[in-house]
Amino acid sequence: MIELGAALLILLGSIMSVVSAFGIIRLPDVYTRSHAATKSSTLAVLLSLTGAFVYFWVHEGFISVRLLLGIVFVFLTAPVAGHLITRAAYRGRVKLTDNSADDELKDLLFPEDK
Amino acid sequence: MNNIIVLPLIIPIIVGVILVFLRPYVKTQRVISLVTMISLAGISLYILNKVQAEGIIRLDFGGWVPPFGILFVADSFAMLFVLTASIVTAICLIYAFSSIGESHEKMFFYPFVLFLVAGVNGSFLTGDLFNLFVCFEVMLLASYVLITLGGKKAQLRESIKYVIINVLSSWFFLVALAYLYGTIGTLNMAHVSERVAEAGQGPLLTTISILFLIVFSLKAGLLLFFWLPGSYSVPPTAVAALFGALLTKVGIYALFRTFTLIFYHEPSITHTLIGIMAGVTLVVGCIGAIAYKDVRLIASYNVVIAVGFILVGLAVATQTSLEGSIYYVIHDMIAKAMLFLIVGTMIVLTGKTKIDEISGLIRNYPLFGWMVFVVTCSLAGIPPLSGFVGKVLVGQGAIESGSYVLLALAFLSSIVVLYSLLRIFLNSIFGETIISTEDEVPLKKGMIIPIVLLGVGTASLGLGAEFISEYVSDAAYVLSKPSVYIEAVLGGNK
Amino acid sequence: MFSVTFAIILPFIIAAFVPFIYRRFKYMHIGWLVMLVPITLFVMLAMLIPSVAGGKTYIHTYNWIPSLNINFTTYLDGLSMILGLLITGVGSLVILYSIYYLSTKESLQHFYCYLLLFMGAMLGVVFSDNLMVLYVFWELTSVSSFLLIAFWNHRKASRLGAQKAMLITVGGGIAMLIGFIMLHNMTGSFSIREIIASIGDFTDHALFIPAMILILLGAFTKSAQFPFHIWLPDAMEAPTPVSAYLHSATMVKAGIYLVARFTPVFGGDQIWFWTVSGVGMITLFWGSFNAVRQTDLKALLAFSTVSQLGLIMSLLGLGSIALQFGYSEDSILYTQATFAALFHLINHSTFKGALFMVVGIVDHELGTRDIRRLGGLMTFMPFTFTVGVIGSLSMAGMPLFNGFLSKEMFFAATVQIMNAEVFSLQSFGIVFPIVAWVASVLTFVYCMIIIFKTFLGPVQPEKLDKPLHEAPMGMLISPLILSVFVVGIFFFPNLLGAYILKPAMGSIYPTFGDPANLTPDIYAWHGVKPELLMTIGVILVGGLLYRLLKKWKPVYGLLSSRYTFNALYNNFLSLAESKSTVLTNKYMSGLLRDYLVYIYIFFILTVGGFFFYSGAFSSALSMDAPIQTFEVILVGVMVIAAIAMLFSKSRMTATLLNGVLGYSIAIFFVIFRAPDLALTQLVVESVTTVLFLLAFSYLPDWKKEAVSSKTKLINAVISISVGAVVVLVALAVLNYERFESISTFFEDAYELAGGANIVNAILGDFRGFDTMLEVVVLFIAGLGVYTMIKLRAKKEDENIENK
Amino acid sequence: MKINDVILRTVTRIVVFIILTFGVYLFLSGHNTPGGGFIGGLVLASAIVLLYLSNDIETVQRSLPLDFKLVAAFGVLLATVTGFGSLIFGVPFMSQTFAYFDLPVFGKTELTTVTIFEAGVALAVVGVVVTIILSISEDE
Amino acid sequence: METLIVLLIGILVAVATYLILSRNIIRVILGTAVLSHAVHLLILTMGGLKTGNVPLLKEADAPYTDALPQALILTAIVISFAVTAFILVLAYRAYQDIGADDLDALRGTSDE
Amino acid sequence: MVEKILLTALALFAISIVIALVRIIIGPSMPDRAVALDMIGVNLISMIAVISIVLKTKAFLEAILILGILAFISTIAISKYVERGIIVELKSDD
Amino acid sequence: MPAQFLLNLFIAFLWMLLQDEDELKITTFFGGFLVGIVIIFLMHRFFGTQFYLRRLYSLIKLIFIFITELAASSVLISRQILSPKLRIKPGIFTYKTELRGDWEITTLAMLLTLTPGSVVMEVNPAGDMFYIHAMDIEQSKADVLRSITKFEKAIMEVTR
Ligand code: NA
Ligand code: NA
Repeated sequence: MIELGAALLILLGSIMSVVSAFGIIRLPDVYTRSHAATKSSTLAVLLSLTGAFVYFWVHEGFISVRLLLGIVFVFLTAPVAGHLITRAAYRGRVKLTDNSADDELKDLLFPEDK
Repeated sequence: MNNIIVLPLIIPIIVGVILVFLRPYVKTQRVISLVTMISLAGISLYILNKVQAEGIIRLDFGGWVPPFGILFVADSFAMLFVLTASIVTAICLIYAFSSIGESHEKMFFYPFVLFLVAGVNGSFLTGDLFNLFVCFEVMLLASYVLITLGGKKAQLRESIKYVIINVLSSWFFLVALAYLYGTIGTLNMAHVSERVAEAGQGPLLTTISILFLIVFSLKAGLLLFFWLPGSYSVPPTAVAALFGALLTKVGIYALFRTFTLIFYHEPSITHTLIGIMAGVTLVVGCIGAIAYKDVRLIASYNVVIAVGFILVGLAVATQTSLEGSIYYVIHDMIAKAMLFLIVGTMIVLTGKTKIDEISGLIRNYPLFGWMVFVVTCSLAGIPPLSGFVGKVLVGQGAIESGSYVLLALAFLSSIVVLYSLLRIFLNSIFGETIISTEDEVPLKKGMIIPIVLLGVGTASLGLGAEFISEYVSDAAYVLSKPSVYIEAVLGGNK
Repeated sequence: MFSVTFAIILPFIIAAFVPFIYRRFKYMHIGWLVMLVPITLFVMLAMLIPSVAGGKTYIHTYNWIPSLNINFTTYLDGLSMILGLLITGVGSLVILYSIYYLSTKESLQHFYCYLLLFMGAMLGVVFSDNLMVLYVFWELTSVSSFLLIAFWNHRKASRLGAQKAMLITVGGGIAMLIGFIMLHNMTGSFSIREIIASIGDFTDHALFIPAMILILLGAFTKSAQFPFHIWLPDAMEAPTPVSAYLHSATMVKAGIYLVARFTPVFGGDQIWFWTVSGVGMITLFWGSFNAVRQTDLKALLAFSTVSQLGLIMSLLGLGSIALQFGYSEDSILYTQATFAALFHLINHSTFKGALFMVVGIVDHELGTRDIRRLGGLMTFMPFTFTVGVIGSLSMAGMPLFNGFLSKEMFFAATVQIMNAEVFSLQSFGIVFPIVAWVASVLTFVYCMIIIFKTFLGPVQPEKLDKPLHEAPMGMLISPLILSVFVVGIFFFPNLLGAYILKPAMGSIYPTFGDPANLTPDIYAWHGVKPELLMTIGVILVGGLLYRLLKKWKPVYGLLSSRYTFNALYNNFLSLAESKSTVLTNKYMSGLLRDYLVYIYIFFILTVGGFFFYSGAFSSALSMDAPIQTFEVILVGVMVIAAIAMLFSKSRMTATLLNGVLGYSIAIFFVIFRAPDLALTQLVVESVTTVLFLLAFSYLPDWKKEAVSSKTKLINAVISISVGAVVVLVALAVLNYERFESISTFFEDAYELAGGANIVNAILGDFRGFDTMLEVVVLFIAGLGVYTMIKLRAKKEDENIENK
Repeated sequence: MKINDVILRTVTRIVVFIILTFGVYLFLSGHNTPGGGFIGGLVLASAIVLLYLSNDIETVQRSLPLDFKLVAAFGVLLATVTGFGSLIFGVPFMSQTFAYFDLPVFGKTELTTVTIFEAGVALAVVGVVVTIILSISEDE
Repeated sequence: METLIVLLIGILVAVATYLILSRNIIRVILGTAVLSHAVHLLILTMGGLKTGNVPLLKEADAPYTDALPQALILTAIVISFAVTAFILVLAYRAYQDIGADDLDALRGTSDE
Repeated sequence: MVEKILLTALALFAISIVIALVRIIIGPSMPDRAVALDMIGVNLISMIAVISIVLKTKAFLEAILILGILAFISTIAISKYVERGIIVELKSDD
Repeated sequence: MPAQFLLNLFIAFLWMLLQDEDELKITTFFGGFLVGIVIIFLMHRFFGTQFYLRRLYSLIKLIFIFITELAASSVLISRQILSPKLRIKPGIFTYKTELRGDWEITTLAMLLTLTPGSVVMEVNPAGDMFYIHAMDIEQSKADVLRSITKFEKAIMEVTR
């Protein structure tokens, strides 16, 4: 029964994953896409890892430290990755989508563009 | 215990690594590396005699009996290669001492040479096909580095081609291994041979054997030699000499091993193909050897010709012709090293590379000039220098088996070799000197001594052919009787 | 037998010491010392003449490479005795002559070193019984001849002449070597004696004729037979003592010797007969024909030598027919051709040696040998003139000189051969006397040219750089001695016949019993026979032609110089060089792509070609493992990523796609139950990507490739073919009834190696050796990267080597 | 505005230790579970690479003053010399031995010469990977 | 599965070959990388796929999948990594000194 | 039942990868591709976890952590490359 | 603080020795550790500092916040992705924090990144100003400003 729960957790994760994948196609610029990647995608992987963790715990009575570590690791690094990519994008002069509202960084980084 | 036969591989590796720690101490590095190579020659000679006395020696690494583990197999064929390689390398090292320059020496030149030797020796000794691949890679990586060492434009330019082509050939090797494993299910060469014999070398196995043929031909410069002239022309002289002496020989060794031990059941296909390739190689090699005025290119195409010649012995595949090829390989390792050292020295002395820009060197450097003459005669197979015996035996084998076209091509090539090298001799060694005594670059002792040593080597190998004849005929015997090798590897434990 | 071996070895030993002695005694002409060598040897050999004449032979074997039947076997019999005496005798005289000819300013140590080298080699050729050893010395004569021709190597003509001589003679030597090997394959022996003894069983062997032709090639090239004669005139670039010694008296006789030596082996065969006598005849004619047109005395002598060698060669051919008949009264008649050959061999050495020395004297004293500048020397150089006339008349076959005797015998032999009832000689035999006669007429003409244009007629001091004077006496001794022989032999020919020629006949016809039967008495006068009439005709017609020389000389103009063999040789070489450059440059384009294309095409043709040709393809899907949907999708991912790489506009994209490929493969490693692989693949892929990025900092982004669509198409075809071959073979392999893998053994890893991870146990233990070497590979790469970055070429180094 | 890498550096500080520990674990456990000297070494190398990525060469060198060429050389030496041990004991080259020992804290522990061999492999890998990356990065 | 993977290998090989035949050195290097992927898969496939459990004795029961090809691939991976690193550096060093990443420019002056 | 769900999940993850791959191919900017690559890595982690369940083995759990580590390192490297052109600096700016 | 932990370890070790078993067991050690926790909790005032597990509790709480934020933002993004028409107005805004020190700033940045609709793009060199990209600037700005104090407090509970 719990196994089924774990499986459903995983299924949820996979759906989440497809949604976020869909997001990086649909969203208009790299910044918005990185939202999809850093959040939905991270959640998806956390879900499936948790599912696996639960499965192994229940099914084989095995507490996988490696899985736990993996979860922590993803958790720790995903936001940093998002931060780094968007920063790089901005400094690499990737444009924000046209309907973006404010841009408080522009003047600071590229004053000459005015 | 047969551990001694791993020494030709492991000693250079360990010493090479130790020399990395001794980086600043150039003199120490020189002494150690030379001593290493000389001891290796001694050890190889000892093993060779031991093989002679006790038969083929094998060493199962980790004690895992064949066909499960990796093993080294020392037979006379392998040991003759190892021995000659060690001697030639030692001599090239002496040349390097006075020519390579401290900047190279401090950039791990000696370790790289030793690693090259390790890879070469490993390739000769291994009895496992995948391990052969790994040994090839050791040798190749070392050769990659040695070609580029110094970072001159031409070196960078040619090494790219050399590396890429070799990467491709390594890839072919792995594909061939994959196919072989998929069919035969084993890697031990003796075991592969046994199973191929058991299954019969059907069309599929023959296809796979052709793939191996391509792989080793790329290494040997048999027909697929496109990488060779460029990459042998650019590295420092001592390295070029090592390459000229050693690199193609590994491919040649592998071709002989594979097509005598494993894929010998369909000679009408495989050996005919080898014969065609050898013939074409001889022809295009000859054409190349007279096409250029650059001494390095002339030397390089001479390498190609020799490969064709040696492979005629395998294509013919009688015991006599195999014996001839073995004599010829040994001769060629010595004489080619000598040729490349000479060519390099000419460039050092004159700063020029083309024969029509160099003239009359014999007036400035008489001994050197005569060495050029010796190497010319030696490579042309003029007796009693060393090329002669191999030539005669290959000829005998070719006649025995009725391979007259190959016979004709092989022997005609000697004339082209003679012509191509006489061009150097007549244009650059003879003639009016262009160097006044004031401008004369002194010919260092360290440069002429190795050349003379090799010259003495080629002469004494020719005159003293009887001294190695027992080893050579034993080697050819094992090649022509696969069962001897298989029995030594798989039959019982020693 | 010590003395023969000693004879071979001594010159080499002295040759080795010459440079040292030279340095010691700078002020003495080293020739005096060197001369002792041939004199000593001549005396030694001469002492053996009686016993050899009595039919004794001397043989001794020293082991060299016994396992290959190659041994140092010396053999002295009548035939080798002739050559031995010539080599040492003429050798002594030539060295004596050279002492005056070459000043101490020349690099004498080299000259005498080469000369001794040659002498030893030549003795080796004639005294060797083992064919391989004979070959060794044979090539050594070519080598030493090369060095002697190139003695004045600062002159380009010397170098080219030397090269030509070496290429042709060594080439012929190689052909001969094959012939020798064939003989060995037939008879199992390298010993000439043994081969002669057993050859009867092999005359029908398939190799018999090829071996014969190849050996003849060696002989013909060495003896400057048509069309290989072209090297000999160019060899005249050598100092005249060399020309006299090597290129008239001895080395060129090596081919003659070889034919004589092999007459008992091949003689009696139709092909042998026609080839030897035919080539000899052509050479005879062609040499004499060309000699007439020469204006350089030395060149004239060179062509005359060619011609005379042809004469001797043809005689040997004619004489070989005797072996066809076996020993009988009639066949003895045919052996007389051989007898004449041997006789003329000696005679030619004497008169031609003398003539060369004369020309050398003229050249040396007057600074020219161009007959257009010479004339009337008789009064100023009486001794030289005397020797010159003796030599010329002997060569022309005039009585009172030894040439007359052998020439007469030659005519007799050509007439005699028409009687033979074999080899279609009844119909074609007539050619021999005709050619012989025509050639002799021409010979007469050029001999007259030598006498009249050099020694008689008007003096032309204005055309000479030096005053007219006789040569020093020392220089004249040798030619005078030779001319004494020229005359002496005419008067006492039978002394020569009994002691020298008889045993040689025995060597050539070993089966004919007592050689005395084959040794005729030689008479200057033997009645009015066809040969005498022919000689008279020669004098009459020859005299006429000489008078009318100006009238008919334009004939030579008809022969375009473009179609001579010489031109052929030169054109061939230059064409070979230029064409080979073009050809090699064409395919060795320096472009990596081209090389790769060759390799791929070779792969497709051989592997793919054989695979289809042999019908090795087979496939069955049934044995496949099951597939899941996600696996198919992943395969799709890889395919898309791979193909997208081809179209990526930026290297970064391509690199990332490669990363995707790598990661996907890791997943397949997971699916295929290879955990260690998956781990490694993941890490390596990432590190590789990092490396790419690191390297990209130093490289420009890639531009759109300016490649023609044809190239693209070729690339695509090759790529698809390569992929297809790999796939098809792989499918066949999958369907192959496979042997059981050895890897079940490794499943006991825990007991055997104490590890539960089989892969790790294989890597660390079963195949730990691979792992060790793999680490070395990695280490070399790491160290190599370091050196590549840290060690850079200095600018000044670049310029020297890499143009 | 200058780049402020505070987030990256801070996270790296934790992450590097996780990776290092994991690397050692992979190296030690390779005998029975996936891992081994090679992978262990690669993971350790990645940790160091991560340090270089998030800091700069000077900084890292200060806290990790190693000549990685020599580390690699030492590793190779270790890997080859274990093979050499067999020569002394008169068994075939590269013979590995293993035995079980009771150790305090660790309990029944398997000790094998393979471990030394693999340590060599790991060191060589770390040394080489870092050498390559440093050499390229230091190039001007 | 085997057939599918073999087809995949074929496509990878074709792509790699096409890349290797191009003029840009980076493309060539990427080609060799793809080639190594293909060959690793090939070795594994030739040993048979999914024929047993993971080759960890404490982890799973017999039958085990063939472990030998896995070990071989591991070695091959390492070697191709070493070579790739070397070529990459070689490529950029050549660019630095010769100023071209185009192989046609690396042709070299042919003699005469 | 469980297995079916898991296989479906695997297929979904694989589809995500395909979609991300499309983003890598079409770009347009390098950070876009980096984001997509990161996403592929994360999906692969999930897939390994699920495959481990399907194959009933713990052999691949290390791979999960490794992949996490490497996806992170790759992302850093790529972003640094995009941002600065160099990924390892000789000296810090300050 | 580390002193408390060391002491705890010591107690656990002592406990293990006191059991006087045949071999050293990890379970015994763990038992000792639990005993130690109780002891130290009772005595922590003597150290003059907070009970060290208290911080652990704060940490867990922080992680919990992380997870909920992550879940919430995922849902939000999914909704936006899946909505038939994209009605978002992205943009970049700044936020000045009171937190100091690498750890605090990093944690906050990570939290903000996981907050629905926002990603921290830059931190100024002084380390007190975040430049945040918002998926939908109106909503995100409000969200961030609403929850940021909560975050800062949670972080400070752990670090200070
Ligand atoms: Na020249
Ligand atoms: Na010249």
